[in-house]
Amino acid sequence: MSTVNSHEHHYAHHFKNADHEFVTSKQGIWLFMVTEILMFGGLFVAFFIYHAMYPEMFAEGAKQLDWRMGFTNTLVLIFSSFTMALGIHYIQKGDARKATWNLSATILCGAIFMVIKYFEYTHKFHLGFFPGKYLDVARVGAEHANLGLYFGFYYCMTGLHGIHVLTGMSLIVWVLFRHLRGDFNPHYYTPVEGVGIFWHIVDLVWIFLFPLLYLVG
Amino acid sequence: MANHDSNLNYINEFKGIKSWLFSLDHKRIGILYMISVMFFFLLGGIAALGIRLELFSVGPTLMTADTYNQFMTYHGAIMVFMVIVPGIPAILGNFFLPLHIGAKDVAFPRLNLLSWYMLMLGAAMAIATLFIHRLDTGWTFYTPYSIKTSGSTALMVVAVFIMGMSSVLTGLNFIATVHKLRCEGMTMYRIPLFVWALYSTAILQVLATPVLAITLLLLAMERILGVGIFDPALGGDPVLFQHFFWFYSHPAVYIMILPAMGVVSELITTFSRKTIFGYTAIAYSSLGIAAVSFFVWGHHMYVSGQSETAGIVFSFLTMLVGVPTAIKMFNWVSTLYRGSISFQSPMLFALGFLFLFMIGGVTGIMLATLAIDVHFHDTYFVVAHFHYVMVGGTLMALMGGFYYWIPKMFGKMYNEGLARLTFVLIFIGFNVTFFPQFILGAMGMPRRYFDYIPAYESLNRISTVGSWLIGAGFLISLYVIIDCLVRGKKAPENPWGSKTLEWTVASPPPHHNFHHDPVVSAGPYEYR
Amino acid sequence: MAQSNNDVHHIVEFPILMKTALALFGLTFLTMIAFWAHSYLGPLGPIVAFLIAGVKAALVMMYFMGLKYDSLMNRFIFALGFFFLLLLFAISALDIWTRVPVANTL
Amino acid sequence: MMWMNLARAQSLMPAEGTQIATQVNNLYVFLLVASLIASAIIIGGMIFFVWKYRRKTANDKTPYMSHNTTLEFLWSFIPLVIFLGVFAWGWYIYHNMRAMPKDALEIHIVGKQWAWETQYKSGVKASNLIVAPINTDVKLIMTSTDVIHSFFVPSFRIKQDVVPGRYTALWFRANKLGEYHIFCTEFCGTQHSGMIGTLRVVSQQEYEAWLEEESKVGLLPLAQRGEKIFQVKACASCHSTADAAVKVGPPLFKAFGKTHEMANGEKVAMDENYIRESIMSPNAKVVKGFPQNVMPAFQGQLSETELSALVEYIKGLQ
Repeated sequence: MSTVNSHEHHYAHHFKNADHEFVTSKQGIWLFMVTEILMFGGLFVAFFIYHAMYPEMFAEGAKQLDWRMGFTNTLVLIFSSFTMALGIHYIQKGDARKATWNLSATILCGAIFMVIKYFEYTHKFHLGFFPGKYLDVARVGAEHANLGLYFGFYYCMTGLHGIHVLTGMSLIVWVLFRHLRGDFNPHYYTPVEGVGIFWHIVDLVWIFLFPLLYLVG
Repeated sequence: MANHDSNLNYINEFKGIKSWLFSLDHKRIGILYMISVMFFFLLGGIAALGIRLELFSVGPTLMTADTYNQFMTYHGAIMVFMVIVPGIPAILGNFFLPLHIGAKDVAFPRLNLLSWYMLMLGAAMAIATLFIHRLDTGWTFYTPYSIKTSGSTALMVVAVFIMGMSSVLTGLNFIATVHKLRCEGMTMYRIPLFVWALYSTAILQVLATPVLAITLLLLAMERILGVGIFDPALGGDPVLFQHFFWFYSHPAVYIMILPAMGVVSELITTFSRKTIFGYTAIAYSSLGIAAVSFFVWGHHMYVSGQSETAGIVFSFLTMLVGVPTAIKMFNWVSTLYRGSISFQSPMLFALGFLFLFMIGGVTGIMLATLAIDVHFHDTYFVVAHFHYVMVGGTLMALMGGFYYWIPKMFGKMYNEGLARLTFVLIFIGFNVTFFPQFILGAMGMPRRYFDYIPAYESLNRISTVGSWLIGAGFLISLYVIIDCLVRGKKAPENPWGSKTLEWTVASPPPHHNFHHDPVVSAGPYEYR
Repeated sequence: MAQSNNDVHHIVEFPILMKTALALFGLTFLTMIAFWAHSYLGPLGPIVAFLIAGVKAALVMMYFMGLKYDSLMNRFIFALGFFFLLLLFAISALDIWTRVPVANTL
Repeated sequence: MMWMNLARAQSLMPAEGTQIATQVNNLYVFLLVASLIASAIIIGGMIFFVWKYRRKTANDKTPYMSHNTTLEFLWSFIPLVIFLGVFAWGWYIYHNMRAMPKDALEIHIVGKQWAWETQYKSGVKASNLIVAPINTDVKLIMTSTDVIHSFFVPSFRIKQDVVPGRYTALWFRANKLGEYHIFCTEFCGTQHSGMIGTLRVVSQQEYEAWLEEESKVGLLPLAQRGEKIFQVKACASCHSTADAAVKVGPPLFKAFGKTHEMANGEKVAMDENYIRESIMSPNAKVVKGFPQNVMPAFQGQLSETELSALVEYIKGLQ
């Protein structure tokens, strides 16, 4: 795949010009985001249905969660979303140094989020709140026999979200590396925009996940 | 840019296995898909012949019940996820979509290659389960049986997740290509109907597959972490698994049939040398089918414990999806009216498609009717119906598409006589195999039965004999393709006199498709 | 189909980003207040929480992801995802809540 | 031709045993005839066009017919009307199937891996067998103890999945005497094709006589009661009692008193305690060469007397 070199940046040979490639790539990114929404959405639909079927059990499960950790995580992710948007903003403006700081800040916030998640998980394992059938109802003193179902949802949703945070972080590291190598300029920043939108989707999912899991009472 | 030397084309321009395995050319990736899908079809076919041999007579014929259940599972899983979902879109779609709309390549070539590697990775993992711990859950993985049974279900389910990912990326690629890479003058009403069909299929691939992804992930979590979402022991509802599964799997059957309809539109117009009748009707019915297909999944669950109200809603909506399909049939037959029809093998397969898809269609309406489905659900009537639309529909169209486009793909003509023989064998073998199954279903023989009561034996015997004919037909067509590659005569640029863009370039086409970007000023079927 | 050339590369201005971020922080605190006051809100609590989450999500989509300045096709594509989720939930819920319970009378 | 066609069509379906089955037959025959007509139009039209307009010269000229709005409207609207008519007719019969009759004779069906267990109100139990009186509404209340099965009587055109964790119901009103097949139509494992039962429709007197005779099983000698329970719990579908053949589980013929090697190599003599333990929690001691957790545990499903009856029966298999 030979690439046509113009002075600002390069674009693939099967496109008419750089904007044509950018617009097509943006559409490709949005199509991928629809699949992410649909995948997480499937989990949310299942959660709503079971929440309506077993409201008290879900309430009992939600009480076990520590809203403080959830709340800080929400703030951390919103801040990381903000720094990500700033990162794109500065690359578009051509201010490489500020963009580097913002991208690194986003990665740092992602790491903080995962560390808080790690403490939450170990705390629950310590108390015996394992998913599904592994939850020892007697030891935990749960009123409802199928409390394991709530924690099954908890671990599936936050686990899948966690995997997406890690993927997002590694993508941003890759984009940061290319940025430091000088690949991006105000006329070519498609990968940054793509990774940015993916990171915002991860934040979007957590915005819904937080009230759903922690505040359902 | 490569020079315009006449005998340089996408096959001989770059040499060596690496140039194929890392090629970003949509034509080469189409050939990679062709080879892999034909291999998987061989595997699935062997499993099918195994099933039919076992059902030749009452009582265990050559395998135990468990082995039969494994054969049944692998026949279903391989055929659905590795042959018929990637099939036409990945092979013929990858090769001809850019050529049909005058583009140099698909929108995201690297993503296209990634899709092929994901299909290979998923297929390798799925076939690995054959050697680790064979599955016997059926390709539908219904819970709680798929949770309780031994067998590497988690590995198979992750394999299907990865193959689904490949399907999503192909769909995404095709939507972006059709939206953004059409050549000058190629408005949405001048693209060939094959492209309309691939476009509707791509919408289904992108919007339906993610729900299968989450359903299979939850099934894997069910087996590994025992989360209990679909396990009644913990309050989960197995019928909800069926809702999530069929929310993907019914659009999936339209992912299978829509590209076939696109191929048939191309074949019927070319071989009756007449413009398509009702272009907009066929284009919109492709989109209509894609849209309505998301509303009808519950007709797989009339007797599954689903409420009567939901059954009524689904039956009503399923009747609506029948209408665009009927429109297409009428439009194809009207295209034949006052045409100049030739009987070369691609046209024979297209006419075979019309015949078999008609029977598949009307039996589909029977199954959509609430009262009738209560008797026919999960019997051989359903098995016959979906084989009529999948083998009779998609595979006949795939064979017709192969014979129609092999001269363009490889620049060599195939042996026409042998090709017609394969049509006769497959067509007759198919009817002998599956028509008796309609009667077996009416008599109440349940599906996925390792053994049956003696009353069903004679019809099962006829069906098994028919399956040998199909097997022979497909083996001979494999020979025809190989013989064509090895000894085929040089194919002219436009052997069939077709009007679509891919016949304006050399056979096989150059690496960059068009020497100078085409400008289109009229529709794709300008037969005057 | 592509929009006019100049706004293909839209740059979201710094003040807009800052205001959106502050709004998001504010709304997060509002969610917490709604949670603590769940004794008054009672059954309304979860609904309020979701409304706030919806507003926050809209803000992120419009300004951070730039959907506000993007083409109509991209907005339609993104909205399609939510529509089909609603469809899956609607008919699955219709099934589960119109099932006629069968009592074990043994 | 039409009436011969109808008779032939009905001969394909199993003889119907209920009034609803006749209604389903009528709808099926209408659909069959409508499909034959539609196929004749389209496939006949195709064959006729293909023959009449076959290519005559190398470069025939064909008319440029792009579309015909009225024709296209007709062949969209007419199929829609027919389909919706068929939907309404199907809905009417489906509603009759799903509306449970008041005060019907209730029979409990428990589907389990690879047998149907029926239980009557009077406590009579049977395996893979339902005896029902003629011309009476019978309501089957069904559940499953392990995976999803599906209760299907082809002659009555009724089918309903049996879902673990909840009850599903079916009703029928037989109007013909005779024996009808019961199939399981939802894949449920190895013996899915073996879960075949019989539904016997008898006169009212015969039904009461059968119930009476079955309820006297309490007075039978212990070993015979054990044999009855062995049948009802469908142990025979996995353990053979007449010979040493291996079905799914180890054979019980002449097994009592002998020592058997367990999976962990330990040698155990088969005595009363071993039988009792293997019934209550089968995975405690598994004979060498047989897979773990295939046999279901009967803990809490058998009373003391039933257990000792079973032990007595197995001891007697010499």
